[in-house]
Amino acid sequence: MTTETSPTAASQTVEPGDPAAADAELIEAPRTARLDTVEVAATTPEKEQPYAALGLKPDEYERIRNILGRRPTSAELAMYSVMWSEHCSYKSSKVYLRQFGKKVTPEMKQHLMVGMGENAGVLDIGEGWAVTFKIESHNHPSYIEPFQGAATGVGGIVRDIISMGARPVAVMDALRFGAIDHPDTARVVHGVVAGISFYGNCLGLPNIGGETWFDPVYQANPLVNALAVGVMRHEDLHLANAKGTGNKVVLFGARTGGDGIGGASILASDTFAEGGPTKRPAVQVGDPFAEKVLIECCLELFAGDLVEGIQDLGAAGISCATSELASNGDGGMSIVLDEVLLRDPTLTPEEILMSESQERMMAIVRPEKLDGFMEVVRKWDVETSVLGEVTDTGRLSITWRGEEIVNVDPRTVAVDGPVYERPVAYPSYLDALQADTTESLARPADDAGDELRAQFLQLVGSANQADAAWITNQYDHYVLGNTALASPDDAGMIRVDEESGLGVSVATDANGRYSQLDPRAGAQLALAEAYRNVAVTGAKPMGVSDCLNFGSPENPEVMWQFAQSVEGLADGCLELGIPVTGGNVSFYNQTGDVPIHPTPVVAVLGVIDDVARRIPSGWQDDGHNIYLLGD
Amino acid sequence: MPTIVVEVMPKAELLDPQGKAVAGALARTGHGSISGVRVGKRFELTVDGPIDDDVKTEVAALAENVLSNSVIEDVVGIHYEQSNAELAEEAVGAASAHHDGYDAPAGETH
Amino acid sequence: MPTIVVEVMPKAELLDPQGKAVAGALARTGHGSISGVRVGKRFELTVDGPIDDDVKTEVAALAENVLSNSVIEDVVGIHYEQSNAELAEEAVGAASAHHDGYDAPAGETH
Amino acid sequence: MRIGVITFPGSLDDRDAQRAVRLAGGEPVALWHGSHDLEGVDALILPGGFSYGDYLRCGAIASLSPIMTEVVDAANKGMPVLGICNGFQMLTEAHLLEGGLIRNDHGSFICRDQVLRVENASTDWTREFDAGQQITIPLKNGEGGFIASEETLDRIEGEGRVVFRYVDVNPNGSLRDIAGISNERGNVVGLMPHPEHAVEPGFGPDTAAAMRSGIDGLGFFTSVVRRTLVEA
Ligand SMILES: Nc1ncnc2c1ncn2[C@@H]1O[C@H](COP(=O)(O)OP(=O)(O)O)[C@@H](O)[C@H]1O
Repeated sequence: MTTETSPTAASQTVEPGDPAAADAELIEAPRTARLDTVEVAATTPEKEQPYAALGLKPDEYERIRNILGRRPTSAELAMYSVMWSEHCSYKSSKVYLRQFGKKVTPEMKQHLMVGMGENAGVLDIGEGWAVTFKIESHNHPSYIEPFQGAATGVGGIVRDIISMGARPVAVMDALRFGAIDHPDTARVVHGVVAGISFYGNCLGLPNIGGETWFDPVYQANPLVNALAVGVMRHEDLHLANAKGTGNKVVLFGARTGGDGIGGASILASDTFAEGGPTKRPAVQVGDPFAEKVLIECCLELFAGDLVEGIQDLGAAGISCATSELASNGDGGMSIVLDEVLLRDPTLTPEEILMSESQERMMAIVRPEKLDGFMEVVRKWDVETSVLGEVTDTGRLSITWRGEEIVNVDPRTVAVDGPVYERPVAYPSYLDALQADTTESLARPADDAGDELRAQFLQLVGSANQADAAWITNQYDHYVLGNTALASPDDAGMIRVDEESGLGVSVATDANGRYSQLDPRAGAQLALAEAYRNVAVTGAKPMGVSDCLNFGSPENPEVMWQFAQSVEGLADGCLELGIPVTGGNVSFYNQTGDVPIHPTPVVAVLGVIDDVARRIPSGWQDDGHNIYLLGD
Repeated sequence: MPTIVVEVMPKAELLDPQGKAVAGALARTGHGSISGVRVGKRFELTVDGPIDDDVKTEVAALAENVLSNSVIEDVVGIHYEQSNAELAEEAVGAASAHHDGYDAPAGETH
Repeated sequence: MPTIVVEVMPKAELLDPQGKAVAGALARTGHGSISGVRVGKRFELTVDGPIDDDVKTEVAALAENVLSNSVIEDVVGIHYEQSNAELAEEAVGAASAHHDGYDAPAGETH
Repeated sequence: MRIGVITFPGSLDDRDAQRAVRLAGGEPVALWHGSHDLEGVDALILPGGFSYGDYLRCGAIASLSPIMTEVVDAANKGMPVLGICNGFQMLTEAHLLEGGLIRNDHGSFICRDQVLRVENASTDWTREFDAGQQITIPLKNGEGGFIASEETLDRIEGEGRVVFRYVDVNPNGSLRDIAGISNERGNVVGLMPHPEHAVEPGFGPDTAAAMRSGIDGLGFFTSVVRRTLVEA
């Protein structure tokens, strides 16, 4: 899971020295007042808690109190608030996403080794090889700080791939920006492209494709969707679970700092407020070098069979990793939070739990393998600390300075969050929009050669028809030496096996305008286009990952668009016979009340038994014939 | 030609990968006495005319809006070339003011 | 914690594409009064112990050999956190010395 | 013929360099930056990448690695050493080669198929080429602008130590279009473009004949492999 926050937040972020800080009891109080332990919470039910500022609704807060049978401690409140945020809990989308798991035939499951719900889906591509891929959004951070936002977007999706046990082998990026001539667009475009270039190139992952689209609807809400592909041998598959009582819980990678604290919930729950100067929240700064070292370190740990379970840290940081690992495993875990290596020693326990510091991983390690584990992390100069161990208590218990500050059933944090069936409404504007066809446009006069010429030039001069080379030239597509196709081809292609030539091909597509007119058909058209782009390279499409970018789920018209899109996509996949293996939902993409066009970005991955037989999109030789297929 | 120096550092609360890498290298090569490193930028601007108040206002704005990115960086110093007499005066003033090690290393003016 | 600042600039006679790019951007956005920009680095080193002569010698060597590459860069300043009295004294001394705009902008010590 | 390829933290093209050695008929030996052991190799490659994130200065932190002591020693004794991109930057930081590499004049990372002219075909790494020959290999860097003082430039030009020059496009603002240079003896060569990405048909630069079929980079590796075979 990567970190996704909404820019809004801005106005709610508490900065040191800010008078607002006085209200933000959760963040400030522990520095001065006594620790809010489980014991204290049990005896002070009346204490007022800033749940609303953390993005929780009154009934959600009530529910937490019911689950615990007392009020939550401030640390527990921090955990629930981030984990129950839209971004982490999928509370508005869950009821729809289930279709992806239901509308499947046995044939579609044939090659599916890991389906939805894990960090990324895994497909069996034969010859003992498996491939994992996923696309994820980093939209809001990329508007606030385009370079770091986009960079950390790449970093986050790559960690998802590593946590499956795979070696990342390629990245792609699907981008949407505002009007090309808007004064702010240059800031966003160049920052985003430079950030992706910096992080991806520095990680040594070839960029094999993507999309670039300009439309004023994305002006204050650009879309930065990053995709990563990884490969592994079947036996290297790892899952995020904490099994085996007594096994150690180990945090390794970068130190924990005050990055994007509260981002996942305070920030992701609201929409971007208009007017007034934007006060900017703390952003995460990416360190691709640290991530590159982490990749090599993890692969060596996997090769040495030194980890039982592993999870990347993204949004909701340690809150997410501990509660998810525990929920997916034996259910119990005890953590000594003081053991977390800090970059900033003044962090409070709540902040440590919520920090979104990048380039961190959490592993479950057998005690007898801990020495071996430590040897590998030392070789790679990766800082590591043992936080605690797996227990059979069914509780996630976290202590700080010797006192218990969290004692929860981890499933209530990570799995059984709220689920909403939000109201849907057919958009009031839609019939008029659909009726407004080209029929009503004036026809050129018979002698309108000049007019047609001007229109033609306008069309070919459009930013959306332009060559993307100025972007793709900033991306390394040679590194690793296995790139069989990349820009300007319709799909990227990577050789997986250097002996046999076995490879995979990936394309991403979406068209927000089609989706605005008809979200169901729009999603299917995106799927069909990505499917075709993979098929024309000579590869056989095998699976789908999707990133669903929409406005606010609290807007019934947006929710209708979402419902239509998911249904369209699920039906389309059923028809084509390929499963959705995973993906990501990004809501609250809007400026004020105006949502973006629904933009379901669909990635299709296909397999080819020998990349030498790939078909590029360019002319290869003189004298070839040209055929048009289809109608 | 008159020179203005603008100093920009990564915000203290954010990760500074560069500083971290340099600190690591120093530690590995036996310079254990250096416990932390942060790396920022130092701009030298040359101006054609004299450094009057207009120029100072302009540079202060540039420093905030162009030379630094306020989301992730702080302008920690702007030094105008001054007459030596002014310099001396300022330093004497500074001598009686409080100096904070991190925010304003010796000799910083803002 | 005691802080030491090391300032490094690209050699005056060599290209500085970064500085050129900033200067170009300033000129395009109507800041014609800035005629030149050079971009260098500013390191803040924190040391655990006091800044004694050993530390100073060590840092001076680090500045030359690690923090800068003498083929393409110059160390233009090393500032140790000093007592305010020292600061004042130095500034008074500087007031009687020659100041060259480029090599040592106001407040620089080496 | 054993050619060591050194992996530094942040090296990216190390496995590509190993593949290139293999395709050239040599035996690649993976070496680790933290060791002091060259494992008896006959030649060395410092591969491309972003060692230590390219923080501080490109190649600077890596040039302080333990193994660099042995690299400098071996280079001074005449062992063929090739620095590709980040490896070239390390060689300048270690003062085995003159000048320095700075940010591209246009400020962006650039990845392109680059035409080079081989100016000196008598170094250990260019023997298989002809002087004046044009080759196309990928270039990908953010900080590839070669700079040195006028005096240094005149000197290395005069001594025939400019080994490669950019043709058609100067992609990064390098002075005098210099893409790569050598030491006086001709055993140490550094260049910004990537020969190891142009060694295998299907994965190299486009050529007039077919897409991605360029293998002009192979000559770098066969130059060393064949010479040592002859000597052996
Ligand atoms: N942001 C991007 N990142 C990587 N590749 C991109 C990006 N934008 C466009 N491309 C690549 O540029 C090429 C042309 O893109 P596009 O114009 O969208 O193609 P088409 O119109 O054929 O779908 C494709 O190979 C695509 O993968």
